[in-house]
Amino acid sequence: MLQIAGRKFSSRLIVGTGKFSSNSVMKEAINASGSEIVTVALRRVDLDNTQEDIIEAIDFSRIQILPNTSGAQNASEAIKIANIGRNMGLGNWVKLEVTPDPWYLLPDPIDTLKATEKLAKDGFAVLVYMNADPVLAKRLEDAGAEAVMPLASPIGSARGMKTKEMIRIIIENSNLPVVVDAGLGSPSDAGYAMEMGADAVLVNTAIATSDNPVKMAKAFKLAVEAGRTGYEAGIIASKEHAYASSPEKGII
Amino acid sequence: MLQIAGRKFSSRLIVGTGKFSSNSVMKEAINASGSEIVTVALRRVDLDNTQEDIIEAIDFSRIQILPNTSGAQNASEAIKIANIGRNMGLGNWVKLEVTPDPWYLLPDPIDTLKATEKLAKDGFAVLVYMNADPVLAKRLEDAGAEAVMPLASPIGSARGMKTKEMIRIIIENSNLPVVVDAGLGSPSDAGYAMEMGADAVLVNTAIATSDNPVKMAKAFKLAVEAGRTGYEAGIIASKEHAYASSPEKGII
Amino acid sequence: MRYKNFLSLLEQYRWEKVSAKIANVKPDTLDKLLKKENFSVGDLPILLSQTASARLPELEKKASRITTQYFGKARFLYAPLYITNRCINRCVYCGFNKNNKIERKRLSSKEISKDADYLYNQGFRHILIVSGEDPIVMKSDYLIDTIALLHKKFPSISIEVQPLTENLYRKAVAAGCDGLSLYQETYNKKVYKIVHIGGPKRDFRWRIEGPERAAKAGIKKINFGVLLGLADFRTDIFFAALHAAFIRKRFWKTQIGFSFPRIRPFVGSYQPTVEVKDRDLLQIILALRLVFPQAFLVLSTRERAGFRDKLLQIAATNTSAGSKTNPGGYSDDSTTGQFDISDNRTPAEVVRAIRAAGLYPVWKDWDIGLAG
Amino acid sequence: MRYKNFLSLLEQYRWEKVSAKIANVKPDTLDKLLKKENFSVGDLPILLSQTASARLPELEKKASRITTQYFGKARFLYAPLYITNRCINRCVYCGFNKNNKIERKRLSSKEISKDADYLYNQGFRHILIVSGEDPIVMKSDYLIDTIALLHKKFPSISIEVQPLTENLYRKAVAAGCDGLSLYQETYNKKVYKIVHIGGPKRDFRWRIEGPERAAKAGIKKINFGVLLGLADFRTDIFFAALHAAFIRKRFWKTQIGFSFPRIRPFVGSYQPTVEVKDRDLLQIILALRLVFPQAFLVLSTRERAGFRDKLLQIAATNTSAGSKTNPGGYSDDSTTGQFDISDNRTPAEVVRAIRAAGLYPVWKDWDIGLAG
Repeated sequence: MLQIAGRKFSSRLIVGTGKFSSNSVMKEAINASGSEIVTVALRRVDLDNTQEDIIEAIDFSRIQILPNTSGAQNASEAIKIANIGRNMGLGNWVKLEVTPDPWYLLPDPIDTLKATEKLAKDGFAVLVYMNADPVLAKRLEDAGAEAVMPLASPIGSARGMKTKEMIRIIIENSNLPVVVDAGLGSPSDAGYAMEMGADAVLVNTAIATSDNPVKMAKAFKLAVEAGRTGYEAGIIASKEHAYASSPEKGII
Repeated sequence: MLQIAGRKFSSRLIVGTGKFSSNSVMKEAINASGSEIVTVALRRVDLDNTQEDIIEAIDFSRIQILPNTSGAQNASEAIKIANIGRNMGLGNWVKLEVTPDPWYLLPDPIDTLKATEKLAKDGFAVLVYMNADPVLAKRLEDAGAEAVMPLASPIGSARGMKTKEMIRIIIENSNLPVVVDAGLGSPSDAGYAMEMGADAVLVNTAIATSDNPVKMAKAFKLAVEAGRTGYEAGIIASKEHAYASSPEKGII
Repeated sequence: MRYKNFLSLLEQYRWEKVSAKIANVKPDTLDKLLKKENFSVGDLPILLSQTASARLPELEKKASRITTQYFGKARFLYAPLYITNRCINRCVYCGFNKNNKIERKRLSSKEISKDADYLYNQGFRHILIVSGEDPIVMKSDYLIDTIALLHKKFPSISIEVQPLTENLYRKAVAAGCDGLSLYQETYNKKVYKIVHIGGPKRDFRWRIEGPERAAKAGIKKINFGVLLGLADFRTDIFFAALHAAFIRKRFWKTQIGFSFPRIRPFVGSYQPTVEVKDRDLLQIILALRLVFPQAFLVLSTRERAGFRDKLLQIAATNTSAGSKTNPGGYSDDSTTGQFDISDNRTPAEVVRAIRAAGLYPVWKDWDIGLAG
Repeated sequence: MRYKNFLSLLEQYRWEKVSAKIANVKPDTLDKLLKKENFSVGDLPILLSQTASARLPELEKKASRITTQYFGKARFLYAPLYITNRCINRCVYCGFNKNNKIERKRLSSKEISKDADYLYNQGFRHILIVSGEDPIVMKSDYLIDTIALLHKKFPSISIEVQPLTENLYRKAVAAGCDGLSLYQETYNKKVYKIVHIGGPKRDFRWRIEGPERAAKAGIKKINFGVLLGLADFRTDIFFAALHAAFIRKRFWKTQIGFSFPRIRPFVGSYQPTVEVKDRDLLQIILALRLVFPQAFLVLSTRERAGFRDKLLQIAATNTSAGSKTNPGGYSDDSTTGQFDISDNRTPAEVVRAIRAAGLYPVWKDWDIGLAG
């Protein structure tokens, strides 16, 4: 079972909420995905306008909400937003996103580490969106992160596992759960990430902007299960694949 | 022409020196490569033992020496080594390498930025080895680097342009020369990097450990020229290729 | 090549040569281009050409895919809040022209709060503060105080006022301003001088350098645009895009966007010298979307309801709704607006239309923690 | 699963089960494994098996390719410097055994400098300080002062002494020590107790936890190993590798390496209980290279010249040359060494052999700026 910050989850698929056509479609898609962790941009949350609010569409009894700091361009903004979320009563989990470049929404390693240190110290369970940078993954681990979330390719690009070489190393070296985030365009992309030994994946655009988000959510659910099951069974080696070999992870 | 830190070079191939079988082979290979910039690990330099020293094998009149800080695990070590090199009389260029993980020799974004700031302030021309991280590239630019050197894949892995998605973005966004470094296993890897619009490439292992390093150096020279020429001519688009389109660089 | 500012880059270009380049695009040049996956400003003359206008369905398909990719189904709502129609400029195309005999009004903080409350209750969380070139903006803290006042309730505050000094932009940021709309109106210097007869706005340079000052001061989002109808729009849009691309390349943390004001009837007599048809505006929006996949493309209520709905579905991302273009207009409709509104639907009606199109109307896309 | 230290991980394993696993590897299990590109510690029982020993040419090809990939043609030279042969341990296999009647000597700083000068002039820049378990190491700054003294001339200083406290390791780092060699001798607890008859070394735990203390203290390179000949070497090497992998996973900045001491004739009577042939040692080195592509694999002059040259060509990366294993031995050959040297070539001769093999002998691979 997936374990993050002391909580256990049977689903290894985390879904995003930012790009759906409506709350009802989103709700149905989340159900179909089987996901137990759902991320929500704090900058979209408006408790003053409940009829339109994403939060209202999420079943808190079943789902761990993972507020994210998307939009933050530096550590201090991210820390501020995270605290606003906690003060709203959204709990102490936070998906840290620090993206100074509004163009590709790629994360800033320096301010990401800085914010992780501070938020972890302040009692947050910090799940960290990051570039596929193995050294940064280790430093985030040292800084008290609860999970690292390396990107597969830029957000929304749907280009799949373009950083697999680095993600392989992150998975090999990490003592934390590794959640592959951003850029997974198709169920097979997610399946591939799971076969490589990722602990979970996060999918947003590919589900939300599909012609049939509910069906696509189901497809990702199946692909993630297939990928994980294959990983556990032991995938036959292939030159083309950057799989780590027999999971050393299980040993140490 | 390639321009770095105010100096102009007609060759866009930088070569490394660490892995050759002898100084004489190295010397011949450098000549065959046509390279005008050669990087040397400061930790290998020993002016007390000239008969064995790499430095002795390099023709300073034709070649810009680029001492590197390989082996440094943090900013302060890198800064110390760089200064030792300058005090030896090796000039003020430095290829900054900060690699805390001795395993994959991947660079640390945080200490790399810190060392860049300090060394640039102290008058070094800093060429920075880095992960293919577009945000870090911009921050290094802001910190006063003279060139960014994103890795294609881990050092010595010979896996080629595994980070091309990110390198494309770095090239698109950078106001500095972009030198693709590490992991270029074959001449066509180097050619591909040049076609994408890289300003130069650095090659070490693939030349030094070839069965015929001199011939391989020649092959890289040709591939780099081919790649650059093709880039300037304008490569026809292909879905498989992550080329940036018409070089916006030339415009702005 | 590094240019020290946008003006020195602009000086490398001759308007006529760019126009000629756009006019002479060959069909096979366009064919080749459309095979590419990424586009850059260098491609814009081709995408904006009359040659390309025969291929709008193709452009539309690509643009629509890109928009969905980066923005999903979300579309963002904002409302303009006019705080003063006093103006010392004489711009031939503008209802606030100093010579126009209209009732002038500058809102007090109490009056601003009244309009603001109205907008908040409608659901708006993003306000665009608009004003004529009222000297009070430069001479006192009127604007800064207004930003601070509104920022108490509204997470996102943008401004569309005369170009400010870097220092004033800095103060605006500190007070909670995250966005700037500053349109050059036209990048054709000759036309610029002709239409800006008097007042500080005649200074082409002070205006064109505004975005650089704002970006330096830390304004996070900058909206570019030209007033469509003043000069050859294809050429003008190319330069606006070049301007935006320059800012993006120099100030990598700055988000850019575009607005597309077409000259609308107003109190006065100016008639557009260049006709910009709906299909032209569509082409502009499609071309900019291809070159700037992640840019905000912003619609105002200058455009008709049906056309706006269509543009939102394809490529536009932000829209105002239920706008009033006169100061205090939300609480009191006695003064005259800057221009006529074409889309008179209420915000609720606009939101319904957005939903009906399978899109998600987003009122709040900014957090108080992201500013100030 | 997270184990709080290596010992608790080790306790998950039964020696006999690992031995049985290694003994029962089927050829097709090996076939499948050899198709892979990356190997991990979990693969080591297969690679170390007798089944695999029939496939050494294949392993050799892979190992050789990997070594060239990561180390190129460079091979690194070091020299041991014995500073004391006083010892309070009674280890049956060791020439320094407290009960052995040999002349005991502890070098003064002057004597150390004399040996050091000799080694510096030979070309060495990397020194391995070796000592018996002389209580002075724990009780005074003798070791730390020696490190500091040598570090003035030699950029790289490693130590091979009894396990130290974390604090002492920290002091060693501050004085300029970057490397530690600390071999568990055997991971078989029963055998361990049998061969370590008396002295502090009987404490299995204190020794096995040494690498963790050293890594915490910031020692940059840690060398693991077992004394080949004490217990089933296939099983023992598996545990040494597990130990190294554990350290690497917990202390990600720590470089790891392996040494391969085979029991050599010495003053005393102990005979190895397990024979480790040249082809066995070759297999060990190949297997470790496949699993740890970037690890230093270190040879001593215990092995014969020709065999050493071959191992360096395939997979070993570091070698001593012209070693003396008695304190002061480089300047004065009157005392007895810890073990007999098999390769009696001078450093210059070793270097010539390295060159002749198409390899590049590297004396200096560390900078004073990297330590202390």
